[in-house]
Amino acid sequence: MSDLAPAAREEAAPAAGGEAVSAPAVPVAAGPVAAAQPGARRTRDALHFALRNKKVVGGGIVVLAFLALGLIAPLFYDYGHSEYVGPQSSGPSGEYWFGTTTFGQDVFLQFVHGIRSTFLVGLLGGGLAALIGMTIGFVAGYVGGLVDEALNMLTNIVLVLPALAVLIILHTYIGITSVPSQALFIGIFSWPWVARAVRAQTFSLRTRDFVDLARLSGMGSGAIIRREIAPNMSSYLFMTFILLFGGSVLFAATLDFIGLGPTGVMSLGLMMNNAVHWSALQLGLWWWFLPPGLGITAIVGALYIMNVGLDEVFNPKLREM
Amino acid sequence: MRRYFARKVAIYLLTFFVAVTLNWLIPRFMPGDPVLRMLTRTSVSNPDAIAPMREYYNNVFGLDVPLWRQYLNYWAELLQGNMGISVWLFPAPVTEVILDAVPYTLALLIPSILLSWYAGNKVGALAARRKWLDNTVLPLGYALTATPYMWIAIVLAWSLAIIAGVFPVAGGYSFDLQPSWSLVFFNSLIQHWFLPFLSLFLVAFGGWAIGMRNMIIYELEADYANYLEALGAPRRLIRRYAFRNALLPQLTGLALQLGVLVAGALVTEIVFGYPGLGRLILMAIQNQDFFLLQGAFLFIVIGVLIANFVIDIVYVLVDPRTRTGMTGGAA
Amino acid sequence: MSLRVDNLKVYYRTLRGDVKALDGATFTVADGEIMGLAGESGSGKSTLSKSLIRLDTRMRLVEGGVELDGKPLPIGDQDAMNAFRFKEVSLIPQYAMSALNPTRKIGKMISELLGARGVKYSEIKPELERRLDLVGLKREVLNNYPIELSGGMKQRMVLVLSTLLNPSLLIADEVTSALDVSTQRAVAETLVEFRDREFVKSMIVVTHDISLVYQIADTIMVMYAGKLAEKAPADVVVNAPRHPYTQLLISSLPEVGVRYADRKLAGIPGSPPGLLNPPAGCRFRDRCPLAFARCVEEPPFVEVDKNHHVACWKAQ
Amino acid sequence: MRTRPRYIAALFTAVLLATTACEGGDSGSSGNSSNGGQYPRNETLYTSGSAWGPPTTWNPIVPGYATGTVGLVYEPLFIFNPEKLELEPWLAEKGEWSADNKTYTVTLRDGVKWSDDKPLTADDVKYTVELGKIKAVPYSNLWNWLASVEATDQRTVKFTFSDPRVQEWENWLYENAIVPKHIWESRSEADITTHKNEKPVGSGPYVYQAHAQDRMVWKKKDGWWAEKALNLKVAPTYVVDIVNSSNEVALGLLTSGRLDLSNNFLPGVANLLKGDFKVKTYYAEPPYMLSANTAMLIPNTTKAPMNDVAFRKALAESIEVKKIVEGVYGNIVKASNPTGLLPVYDQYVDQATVSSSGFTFDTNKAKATLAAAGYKDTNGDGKVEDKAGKPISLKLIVPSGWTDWMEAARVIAEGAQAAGLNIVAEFPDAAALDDARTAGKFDLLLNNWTGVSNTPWTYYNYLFQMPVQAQQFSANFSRYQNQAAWELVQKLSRTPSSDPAYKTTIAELQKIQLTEMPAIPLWYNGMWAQYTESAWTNWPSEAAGAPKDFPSTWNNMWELGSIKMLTQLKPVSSK
Repeated sequence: MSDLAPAAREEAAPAAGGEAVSAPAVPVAAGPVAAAQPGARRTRDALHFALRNKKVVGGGIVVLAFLALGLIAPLFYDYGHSEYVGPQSSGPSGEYWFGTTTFGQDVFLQFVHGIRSTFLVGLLGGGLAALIGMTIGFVAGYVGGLVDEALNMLTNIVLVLPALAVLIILHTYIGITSVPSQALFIGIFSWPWVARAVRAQTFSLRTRDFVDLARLSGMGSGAIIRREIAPNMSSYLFMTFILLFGGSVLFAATLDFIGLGPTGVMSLGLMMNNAVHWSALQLGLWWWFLPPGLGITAIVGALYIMNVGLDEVFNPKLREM
Repeated sequence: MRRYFARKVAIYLLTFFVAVTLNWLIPRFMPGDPVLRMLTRTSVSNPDAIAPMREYYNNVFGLDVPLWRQYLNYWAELLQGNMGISVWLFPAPVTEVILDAVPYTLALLIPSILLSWYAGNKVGALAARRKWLDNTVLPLGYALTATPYMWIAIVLAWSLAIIAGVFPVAGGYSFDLQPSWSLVFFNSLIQHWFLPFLSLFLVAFGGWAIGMRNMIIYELEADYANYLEALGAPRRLIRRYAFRNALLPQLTGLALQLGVLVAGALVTEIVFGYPGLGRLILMAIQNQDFFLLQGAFLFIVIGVLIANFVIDIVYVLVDPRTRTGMTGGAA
Repeated sequence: MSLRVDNLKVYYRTLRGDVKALDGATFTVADGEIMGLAGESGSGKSTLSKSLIRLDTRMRLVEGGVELDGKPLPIGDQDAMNAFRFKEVSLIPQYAMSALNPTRKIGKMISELLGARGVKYSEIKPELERRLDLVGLKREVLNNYPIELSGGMKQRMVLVLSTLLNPSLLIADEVTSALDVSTQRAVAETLVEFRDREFVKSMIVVTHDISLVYQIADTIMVMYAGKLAEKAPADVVVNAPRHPYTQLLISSLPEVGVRYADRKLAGIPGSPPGLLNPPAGCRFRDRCPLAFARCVEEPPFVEVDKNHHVACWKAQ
Repeated sequence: MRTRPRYIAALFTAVLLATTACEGGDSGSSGNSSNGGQYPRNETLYTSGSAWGPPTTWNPIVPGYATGTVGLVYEPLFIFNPEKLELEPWLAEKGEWSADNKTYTVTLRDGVKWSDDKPLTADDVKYTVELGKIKAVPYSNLWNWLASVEATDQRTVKFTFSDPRVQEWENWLYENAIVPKHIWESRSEADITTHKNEKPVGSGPYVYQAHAQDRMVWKKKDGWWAEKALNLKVAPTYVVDIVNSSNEVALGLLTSGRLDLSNNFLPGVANLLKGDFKVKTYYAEPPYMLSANTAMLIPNTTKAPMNDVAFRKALAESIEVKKIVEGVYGNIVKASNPTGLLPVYDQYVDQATVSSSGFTFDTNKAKATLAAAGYKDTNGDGKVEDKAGKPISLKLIVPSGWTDWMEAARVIAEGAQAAGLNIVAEFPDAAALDDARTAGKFDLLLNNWTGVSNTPWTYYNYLFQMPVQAQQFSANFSRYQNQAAWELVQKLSRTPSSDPAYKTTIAELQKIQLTEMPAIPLWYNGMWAQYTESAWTNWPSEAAGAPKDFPSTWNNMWELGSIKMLTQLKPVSSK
């Protein structure tokens, strides 16, 4: 569930044709327009446009609102999300905003706890995938040669393996019982497209003057990647992380839904799993299964829309569209 | 071009090799013992029976030879299409169990992948052209692609099958039918197929639509588009070119999305009680049926590899750059 | 008079306000004239060349007018302008390497483009083939995809295509910057030849390479900070420039023929003023060794000699 | 490139057209159209709740066979009547013990035939019993105490015992089906347990009709022996058993009238009964279901502190079973008697012992019991430490996906926590749990492998079986060792029900169970059964005059009388 369509674009050409194909190249950040401006002004500019971009602001507000809800709301409850506190199977009411489960658990409380897990798995899973993907992409793209070949092979293999199937297998053997470990496994299998895209980007940046200059001045490869190449792709990397975040969230929801989620913690996928298993559909307990899906859709959708907005911010050509 | 394909095939073969090895490796070094499973299943209460039965099942599952032999046997059997015997559905061969389920999964996957790709690209291209369409398709597309597959399945099952009663709630075809080449049976198949298909289609459609919309916008900023505009070419021609060029990354995207779509199909099947691979995998997990799980895993890997290869071929057919770039000659 | 530009002002819209990238240009290009257009980046030369054929979405025509062959060119109106493009005004873009649709065979693309412009491909094909011969391209390239052509081939292909309908004005934007020296020369010569054969009436060659301009251009116009600085016959500009900026520009080159490649002029201290709120008066005065009190007034772009226009108080 | 999209578009339209055409048409399948291949609704019984995987084997010897293989196709010599607690002759006409209980003679009914028209004879019975000499056959331990079997004539089989375990034998008699020698004898020893046995040839009322991934279809055969011998006729021409994809899907099928009998655990069914869904259960009110087996909390007594009876007692007192019954199950189960004996054995429960030694939920009492036994909270974390002052941390495992048990486990853990016992619920995969249970690598788990049978002996055998081995496959998962109790269990096995010692032995075992608590009985799992009357009526029910057979299609329920349910059903007359 990682890379949704928006990502396919950045990925584009290297996937099929290798370098020989002139790509509908990675559109962001490294473009001449952005590069011509000094760093501080670029950042200021980006911020300026970001705050005026409806997509970025709207998406950001939705995401932050959910984050705040997940962080704050559980603090107001003196009972746990699994406790039987109310009447069984009752619809939304003033006391139980999202109604109660068939056992009398508070759906709203489960929902806000689920949002916590959602953000956690998104941050950790997306973060890890970004880290792996970028590291491999940078190294492959900068070092080149045999290292590139080997990493490319690795990337291609992981890319073709269907991640869910692999995770199911791994789960069955190892057992994944906490959100961080779930995020870890998701991260391990979501990075390949990032690695490819970053590699292609690095490839093109590697021959730029400022990188040559840094190399001549005796800077090490690691430092060059960190100080010269990465900052020039920072906006792109940030957007990549957003996509990975959304992908991780969806992936985790899928795992939770088929019962491979963490135990003892509430997640939105688990809520759906519970609702389905306890016949909420047949018994008409819509308040049990609609909120978690809506929550995921809202968070991930808002992130994706933010991503398009950021794309417009970082890529001035698109602003007028 | 030959080099291109040779490279691709090499990667696929290597992936296959890794997948098979991984698949073979993991259960053998992880806790869990299929023999014990069978002994538990048959509820042996006679202590004397345990040792001989253990030996017997070890033999049935091919676990009574050294590891390296097991590995070679695994390959040998696999190449003959034999993936061992299911523990959960003992004594049914894994291949047989899987082959019974695969048609259903493919019937969901292939149409939903192709149609969502086609329709998504068309609509996405249209959206890039018209502001009002863009303003509706874009949010809808993002909402759809951000929707978890099972949730859309849940909503469809709840609203259309349970509340409205327009569609059946479970099964591959009506339970009062025997398979036959009749219209009634065909209708029943389609009815049971439609909702799972629709949920897969919708989510994927959203992704392709916004993907195409964004791609086109980038393509319209490409040099060739600028040049054509400077030469006064009408927008229509430029858009046509942009669409076609935008299709290529979308095609690559298709290869990338296969795994995700397969995952979507699995959870969708579970929601709709559709008798495909998804349910089989779920049961295999719950019953720790390693052999069945391995079989299903390999099957998915092979399926994805084949699909990738097909996409590679199509890519070469539609993108002259890969074709001519490799042969180096004019057509 | 082929091209007449009158007090043309084209600004870029930005968040902080208008960037006055082209702030009042008045000049003419005669029939048969190849005019070289030089200047640092940000001098307004690209803005000028772009606005003559297609304003991009951020550019705004503020005032001024353009006449081509006596007819007004509606450069502020994208749709009206379309009728003139290709047929009257044409462009060889800087990005000639990637100007051709990568997924169409070249001939097919040309035929589709012509078809869309109401020209029959079959009728023009013989002429197209002749011109391909002329630039040394095999006719088979029409059956090729752009990727099958080398950089130089693509450059020539674009040259042929852009001039196919015998436009009155051709804008060649940095046509040689991506080519090696020998190819550069060939392209430059082809430009002259096309003019000589009257495939195009007049030409504006935007370039960084003064030596190239010097070789092929009849006149050279130098821009600085959104204003015209000097326009004169090529040898006059190189050998006897009047504007201090042009003088510094020429003298800072070790010898003619070395590219200055869009770098800041090492020999001139300071940098050009921002064009968001440019100071009144001569825009070069902060860096000008000859600056004096009057320079706070804006110097007009006047003819100081025959065909020699300069915007500098000292030159008058 | 130009033609491909058009082709896809055409395909797309075709599919859309087809689907919309279907939407407009007959959405259900309950219509009375007589199209080829359609099972007539009023002759077909739709069931579910038994099969969880595609039908893949019809071999009655090894568990895992398709629903109804034993019961509808293969039949035992006797069936058990749980209402009267006695065996009823089935394939056998009668069975008699010799005076010294050393031999048992079975007389077969006359005229019983296999579905291939060959007669069922004493040889078939002898053959079936002797299959037990193969170690891989689940009932091979029969031969530990059975000496020989001989067919004295066509219809008579004589069993001679080395150790006459009366109760265990009677259990065998109804739990195992007779297979046709003439078909099975050609199979190798390995084949006996691995053969799929497609198109099974049996003596029962149904034969194989068809199967698919998600269903098993049986068709009534002509001339079932019981029609003449017992005047019993199975009503449905077809039995379609739907493979469960999940309980909630079964619920959907049930409420939409596509299912007649669901033996699924349907959460929330209590609501459905109140609502207008035309769903019926055995009882009209709580617990709605008959009790099928006892859900027990199994402590691993080889580990501390579970090896301490005081600890087990406190644990039992900490569990609020009522909360499980009401909260988790919505009252469709009953709290268990402290003895764990199922309601059918009520007559054997020694009420005096129960009231003196039974346990009840009382958190404070649990705390007191712990304190008295030396479990104190020494580090002040609110949870007691063991006697040595080390923190206790225990895991209660139930299979992932068993949603009701998962909830129940949470409730149990909650109760224990409240009493100061640090117990958390965990949900490994079902099979991983099996492994843990078999190998004794667990702290606490839930198990319910003791259900209705001909005798409480099965229950006590389950609790006390010895010797305890490294791997326990079917009984004594607590690994509780009590030689005295085990001897009583063996004694019980040898005691005929008519013997007064039968009841007193059971009472003695109850006492040991209540004082020693090798396992903690919690609630009676229901014999989940929900039926609709849209096509069939006269379902089993508590109502006067209604059939009392077990309304279940679970494997091994057929021989507890469910097969008779099929003979009682009445089709709703078609208009």
